[in-house]
Amino acid sequence: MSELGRQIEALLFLSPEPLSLRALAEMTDADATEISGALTELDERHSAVSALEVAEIAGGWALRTRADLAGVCDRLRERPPDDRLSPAALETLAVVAYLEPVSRPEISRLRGVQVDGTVSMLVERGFLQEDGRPEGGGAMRYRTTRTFQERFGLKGSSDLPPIERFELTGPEADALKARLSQAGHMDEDTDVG
Amino acid sequence: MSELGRQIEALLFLSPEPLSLRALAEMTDADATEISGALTELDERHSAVSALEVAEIAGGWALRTRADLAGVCDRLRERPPDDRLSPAALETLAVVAYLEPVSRPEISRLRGVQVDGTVSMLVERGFLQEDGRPEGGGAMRYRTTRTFQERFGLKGSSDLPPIERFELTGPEADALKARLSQAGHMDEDTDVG
Amino acid sequence: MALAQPLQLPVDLDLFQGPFDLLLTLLLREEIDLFELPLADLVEDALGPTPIERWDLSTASELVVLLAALAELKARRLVGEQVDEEPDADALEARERLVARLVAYAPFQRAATWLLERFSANEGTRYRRAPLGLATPAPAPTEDPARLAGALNLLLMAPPEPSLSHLTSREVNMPALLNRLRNALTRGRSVSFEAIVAGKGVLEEAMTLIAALELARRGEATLHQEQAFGDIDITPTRGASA
Repeated sequence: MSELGRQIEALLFLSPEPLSLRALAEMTDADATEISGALTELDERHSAVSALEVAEIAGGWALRTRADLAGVCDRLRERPPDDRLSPAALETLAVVAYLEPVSRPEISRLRGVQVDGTVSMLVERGFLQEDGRPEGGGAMRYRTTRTFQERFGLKGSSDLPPIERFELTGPEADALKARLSQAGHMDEDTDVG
Repeated sequence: MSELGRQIEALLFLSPEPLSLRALAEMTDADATEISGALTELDERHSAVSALEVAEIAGGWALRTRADLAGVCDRLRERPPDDRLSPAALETLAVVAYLEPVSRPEISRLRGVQVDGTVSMLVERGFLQEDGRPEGGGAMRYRTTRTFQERFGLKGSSDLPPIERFELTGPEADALKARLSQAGHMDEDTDVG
Repeated sequence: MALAQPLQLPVDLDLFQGPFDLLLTLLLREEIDLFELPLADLVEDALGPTPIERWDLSTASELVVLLAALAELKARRLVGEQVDEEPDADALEARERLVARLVAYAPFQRAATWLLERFSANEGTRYRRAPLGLATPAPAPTEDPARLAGALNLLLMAPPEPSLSHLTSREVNMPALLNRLRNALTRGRSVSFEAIVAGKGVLEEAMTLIAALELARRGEATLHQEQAFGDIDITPTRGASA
């Protein structure tokens, strides 16, 4: 492996957070193209047999253990007892991820529920963080964290599918409206009460 | 590389401290002979080209960067840590600076969010310190430190810019206003609303 | 990747996360009969003191208005009334607003499903979290561990036998010296001390002197020295020698 590859491996190993191309370039006195090449080389060397892999994640590059080793890793570092996320938590995360920075009242209005507890829980678990209040005052706004990006395997805060992809299509939205208009007017035959 | 070798690589990679043969054996359900064999195998795989080496150190085994890479590793260590204050930290510091001594529940009520984590972090970073509990019991109160004053270029705890607008209303707000004026941070007749 | 269908949410009252879930279920899963829904319980749960997420009050009230209108329509139909007219204006308005909000919110519900897939897919990977300070690389060695072994080895070595070379290279013993002196005295009237010890070491010289003094003490010889540090004549006592 090249000397630059070795240097990058050492840096990714030591760094407690993902390192950007720029940070890697600064520390190794190499340019971005050379860094990219060395990252590829490093990934190839690891891919064959290693427990580790090179990943682009959360705004930078990191070494991490491969997914198939989760079992033995958990024996070293116990996972938090409840690692799952409720639908409420996932929907709140989705709202923040697409609209950040966004305040609790704004999330509440969109979701139709009060989200104080859910937001606090997500802050506690490190998926959301406070992001200041708007000029002129107002509610604290929130954004997603690097931990969120790591846990969801996102390369950065913009590594989300465009929201348009999730929108109801015109016909879907129309169908919804039509169904609602018909509600209460169900066909007598199907209506068994 | 053997599956056991991969497991051990993952464990050594994740562990912040050296792992004993016994700990490795327990986590992988292998015996000491197998572990030793896998360590040798792992070391051989790394020895040729890697930035990392398997080292027996301080009563256990660890992955670490090789000595010849100390230079680039030092550059990572010397990178200025990102010690900007988060919006949450800044707002919490502001509350404490103007109202000190003040307890976590009080900060929490004013900010409308849980502040335990933020306060702990600010104590750890030396910006806040404990200031005892009130006569008759109650929550621990906090005040800002000399480090805080140095960081913000303040001559003393009363050397804060005056509060010029105060728009909150209600009994709690009145108490808050009284407290701010008593501390000399706000004029009695500051514009309400 | 298949998009989650917000129109196909599971029907499980425990899973209602908010008014929109309920609304969708009501509208789009016709097999749920309005009268089978424990509406009062739902509303109480949603607005009560201990829900995980209390319903937003304005959303909840719009939903209740709509549900009441639907329930009324249905009740009238059940008792055989001909029901052609639309629900009242409040209900219509609530319906419009709810649909608009539902359409606006649907993308986030679908995005949440996408996130859930990512969450599961990335469950296995783990990042190293060792603080930088702990991950000390091996310092470049400045000392050779062989020096440690060398230092200890010095302590563990047996001490060398003390050298006797500076003492004498030959055996020297008093009886042999006495016999040699006696033999010399039988051959002549007197012998010179210096002649006897010529070419001998310091030790042998000293011991020869002691042997001579011993012969004098035993009365076998007399010693005579002309001047200090000069030669010593050793003369056998008459009749003493055998």
